[in-house]
Amino acid sequence: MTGGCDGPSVAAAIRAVAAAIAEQHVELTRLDREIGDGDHGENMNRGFKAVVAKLDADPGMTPGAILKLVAMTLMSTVGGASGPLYGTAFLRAATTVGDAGQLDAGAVGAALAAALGGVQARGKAVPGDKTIVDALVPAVEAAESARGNSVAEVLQAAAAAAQDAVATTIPLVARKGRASYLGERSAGHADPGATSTAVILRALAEAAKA
Amino acid sequence: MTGGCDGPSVAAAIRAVAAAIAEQHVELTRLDREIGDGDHGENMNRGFKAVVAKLDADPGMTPGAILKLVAMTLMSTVGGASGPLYGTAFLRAATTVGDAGQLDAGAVGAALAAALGGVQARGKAVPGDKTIVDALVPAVEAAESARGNSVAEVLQAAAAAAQDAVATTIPLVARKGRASYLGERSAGHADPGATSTAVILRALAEAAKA
Amino acid sequence: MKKIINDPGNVVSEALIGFAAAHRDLVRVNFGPDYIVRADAPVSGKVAVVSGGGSGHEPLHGGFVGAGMLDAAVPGPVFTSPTPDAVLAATQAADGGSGVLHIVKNYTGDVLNFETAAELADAEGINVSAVVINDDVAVEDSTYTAGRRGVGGTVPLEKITGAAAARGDDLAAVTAIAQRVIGSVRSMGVALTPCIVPHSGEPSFVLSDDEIEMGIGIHGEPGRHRIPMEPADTLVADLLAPVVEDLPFERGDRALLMVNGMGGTPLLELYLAFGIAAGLLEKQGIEVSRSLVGNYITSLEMQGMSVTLLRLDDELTQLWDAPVHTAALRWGM
Amino acid sequence: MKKIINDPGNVVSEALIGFAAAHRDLVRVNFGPDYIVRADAPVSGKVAVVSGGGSGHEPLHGGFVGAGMLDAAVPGPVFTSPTPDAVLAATQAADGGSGVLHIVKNYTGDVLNFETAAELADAEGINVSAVVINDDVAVEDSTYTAGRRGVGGTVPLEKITGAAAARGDDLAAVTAIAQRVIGSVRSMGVALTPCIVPHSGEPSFVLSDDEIEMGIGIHGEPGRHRIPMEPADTLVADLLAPVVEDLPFERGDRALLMVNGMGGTPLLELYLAFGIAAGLLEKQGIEVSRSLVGNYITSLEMQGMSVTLLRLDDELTQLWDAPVHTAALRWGM
Ligand SMILES: Nc1ncnc2c1ncn2[C@@H]1O[C@H](COP(=O)(O)OP(=O)(O)O)[C@@H](O)[C@H]1O
Ligand SMILES: Nc1ncnc2c1ncn2[C@@H]1O[C@H](COP(=O)(O)OP(=O)(O)O)[C@@H](O)[C@H]1O
Ligand SMILES: [Mg+2]
Ligand SMILES: [Mg+2]
Ligand SMILES: [Mg+2]
Ligand SMILES: [Mg+2]
Repeated sequence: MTGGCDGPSVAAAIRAVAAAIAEQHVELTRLDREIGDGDHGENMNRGFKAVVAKLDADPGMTPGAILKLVAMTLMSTVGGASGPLYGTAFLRAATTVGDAGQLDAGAVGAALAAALGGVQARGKAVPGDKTIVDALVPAVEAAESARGNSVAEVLQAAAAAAQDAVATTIPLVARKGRASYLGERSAGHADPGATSTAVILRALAEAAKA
Repeated sequence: MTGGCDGPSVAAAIRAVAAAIAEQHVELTRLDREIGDGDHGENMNRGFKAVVAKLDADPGMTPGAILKLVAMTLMSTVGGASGPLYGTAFLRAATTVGDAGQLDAGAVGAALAAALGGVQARGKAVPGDKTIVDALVPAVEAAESARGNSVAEVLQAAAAAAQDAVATTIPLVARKGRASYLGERSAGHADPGATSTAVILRALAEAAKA
Repeated sequence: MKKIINDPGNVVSEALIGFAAAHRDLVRVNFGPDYIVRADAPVSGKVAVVSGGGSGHEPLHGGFVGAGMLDAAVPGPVFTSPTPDAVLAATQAADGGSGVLHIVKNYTGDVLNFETAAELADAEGINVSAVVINDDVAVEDSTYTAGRRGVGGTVPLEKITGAAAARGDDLAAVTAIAQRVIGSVRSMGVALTPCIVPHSGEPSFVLSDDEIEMGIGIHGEPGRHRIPMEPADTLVADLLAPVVEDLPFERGDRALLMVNGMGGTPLLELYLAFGIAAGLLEKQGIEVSRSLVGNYITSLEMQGMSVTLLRLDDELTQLWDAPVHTAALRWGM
Repeated sequence: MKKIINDPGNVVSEALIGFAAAHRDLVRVNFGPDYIVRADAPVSGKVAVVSGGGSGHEPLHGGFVGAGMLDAAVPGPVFTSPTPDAVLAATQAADGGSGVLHIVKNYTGDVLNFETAAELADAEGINVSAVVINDDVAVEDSTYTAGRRGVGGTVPLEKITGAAAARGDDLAAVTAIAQRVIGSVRSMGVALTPCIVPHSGEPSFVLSDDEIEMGIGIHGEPGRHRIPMEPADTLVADLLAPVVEDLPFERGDRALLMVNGMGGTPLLELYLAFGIAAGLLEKQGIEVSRSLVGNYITSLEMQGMSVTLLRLDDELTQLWDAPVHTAALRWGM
């Protein structure tokens, strides 16, 4: 999958995301127990399990259709803050890629940017608020910088940037989401949502390399 | 106080009982936690503290009046099973000694027997039921055997017998009182009420010696 | 031990101050001796229903004082029955001239103190009758022992008896209704955790993280046996089977099913347990025609639950449905 | 972790089965998506009031569905807000043609999911209005943050708003009453122990035996600061002062005082705390004209409590007093 990705490879990448979330869900929940309510891993895992079940049901979808299915399924199974946020992210990504049969690196970068736009439109967070946005903004910027490279390279750059961003959320005092209720006590812990964003991007990047 | 006891010496003996109960109340409660509801020491301590407060108020009472005061005060402050039982015991003892100004050894023996009668009339327990009765029956018998000796010797005999009896309650399966709800699980622990009876008689005997 | 209290010795009286403040329209609270009576007591011409016992089981009994249920409640210290003088004072305050029924849970302390109070009331010319509730099937019944404990069945007993008194039954009739409830109600409970009596500061027993106590009473006493933690399906079945078998309840019976929390169990779990119990009863052909789910007779902060089943006929159903207005149980008014 | 559950993943749906069985006369429960509606929904011509949120706060919200309060409640997984499709389905089931008010507690998840549901309902031609309750004074308020949490104030909000809808107010008027309650209610809570979410199996935070968390929310989140355990007099004063100062409540105000248990605190302690709070308010010249004591908005088995104060005028008092018939709150009918 060095050129572009078709429906089946997008489906495989989403399955890889589901597997990564399943593997990390205990850690994501642990992070959320520190500064939230201890359900983020459980929420994401419930959502992506449902996504996989639906992918199984219909193998012949376009990339856009798959992203839309992911969006709707997350929206109706995750709940919490992350459900509508990731739901909107995938929905905007789906809209951006339209009904193309193949996604090239440019489309992937555009989809990522659209996803970020969706999260910000819905959640009103800005960088530094200790949220998903803190991982997505550098990811989108890195993808932008990697423009012209392969899908795998673009996603690789995004994933690496998101991963680095997770650590930058540690000292932040949360201003959005449940962690904001803790005030100063929210500092000193990585943000669960930023962490799950890094997990998702890493899994997508690995799948694109394969 | 080798011959008989007058009002002030009975009052002093009751104060000694209150002090002994205060000293042992944590242990009595611990015993009651094993096979009851963990309040026996607290109950008895509340009662005898109230008794002492009332003794302070009226120093010039006869032995019978003091025993009646103890009875009424225990009845209205102890609650639980032990309140009415000890209350009735002291009430019967008071009735038996009447308005005599002095109690001799015979009167003390008769008072003990009357106390036992009161506990049995009220509580319907027989020896072996793992109750106060298991300490009082041997105490009354020992007092009976010591008849003709001094008050101190009679009480000494009763106290020693009650003390010995406490250990005999350990293997018993309770058939009366709260411990009976435990069935077989009540075996293996000394009965709190039998123990408090031994504490009371020991304190009376020590006071009589002094 | 962390509790929202000041001096452990004052817990009951300080809680009564709050109870009085919260329910001024409903009750009057007397201090020293402590008792709670209906604000409009005595209700002239009505049989008065009075109960009481150790505190720590809230809302029982004080939360059931009011129109259609108890006329007075006598709270003792935590887990310790009240003294005869307090019961007498409450009896006098409640008596409307048609006699007083004492509802006594079968514990030696409660029985003896209420007995003495009844003798004293009798001497004062008050007509007192008493019933003793002993619905706990976890305890073996025998004439040689203290018999069974009074537990969850106390709640429907007080409701139905109060309704009989409210409709104008005389003392003998109210007593007969109470006896009928006692004859038709059975319960059993389980503890997941112990409770801590304030003045003692020590847990009533020690359970490891995978053990539970089956057949507990309501005073933090140890139960009949200790077993490994079970899933709710098994746990509820294990509680329900002896309850059903004891009376026995039979196919075609209608019943009130009460799933009661011991104080520290989330309502979510109680409803889950209720669903299981109702399903099991349905399979046995026993119709759950009335239900009650919540914390009604508790053991301080203990985690656990009890199941109570009361066989209903038309009259008992009517009396259960009759209007009631108390702090903890209210409908129809 | 010992809980009366089967599979941690099925806790909410199994509890709903029990809730449906226990309250057949009162509610209908839909499974997949999960929601609870009044048995007689939709009530034609009446504004419908719908709320929801994560489970684990029982009796909130399902226990408040019925005449005079909520038309529907949407329970999410434990401590996780429900999804838009579930909220939409409940909204549709409740809508009697006069529009629907969403009562949303101020958590990002709840706000976003209800927002999406409202957009979807709007697309279906249902007139939806929403209010967001944010009464927790433990959280600093700022336009740059998510703002304050919705906690105890949700209970009187749902009661009073439901009463406004029941008396026939239109959607704008019901919304205005709800906003008035939100503007007049403040709360603060304390935890003595954490709670354990079933699927996680771990305590939400760890406290030593002499520490408490001040300023907690209702999801087992850590609070604003940790302090040594205090006697009840000090603890209640520490909770009440920021609540009174924030609005601020003033001499001569009349108020509803709610002392709410977090799930694992004995009623005895809640009444004790109520007495202290009522006494403190009296000293400040604030009249406690209405009161509510008990477990109404909980965090599973957490030990602790919250204090909620709502300023009342004649209209809000009338709406509070209006008849209500739900599983957890009932009077006048
Ligand atoms: N307004 C927001 N914008 C972006 N991300 C947010 C926002 N609010 C919360 N989040 C993210 O959601 C994560 C928590 O998700 P989750 O635990 O699933 O939901 P909840 O907080 O409702 O329990 C946080 O770690 C944070 O990254
Ligand atoms: N029927 C009875 N006859 C004699 N003693 C009894 C009887 N029932 C209980 N007791 C005694 O009472 C003791 C318990 O007293 P206490 O703990 O104060 O009351 P409660 O059991 O009501 O908590 C038991 O240890 C037992 O010795
Ligand atoms: Mg969370
Ligand atoms: Mg005891
Ligand atoms: Mg006791
Ligand atoms: Mg959550």
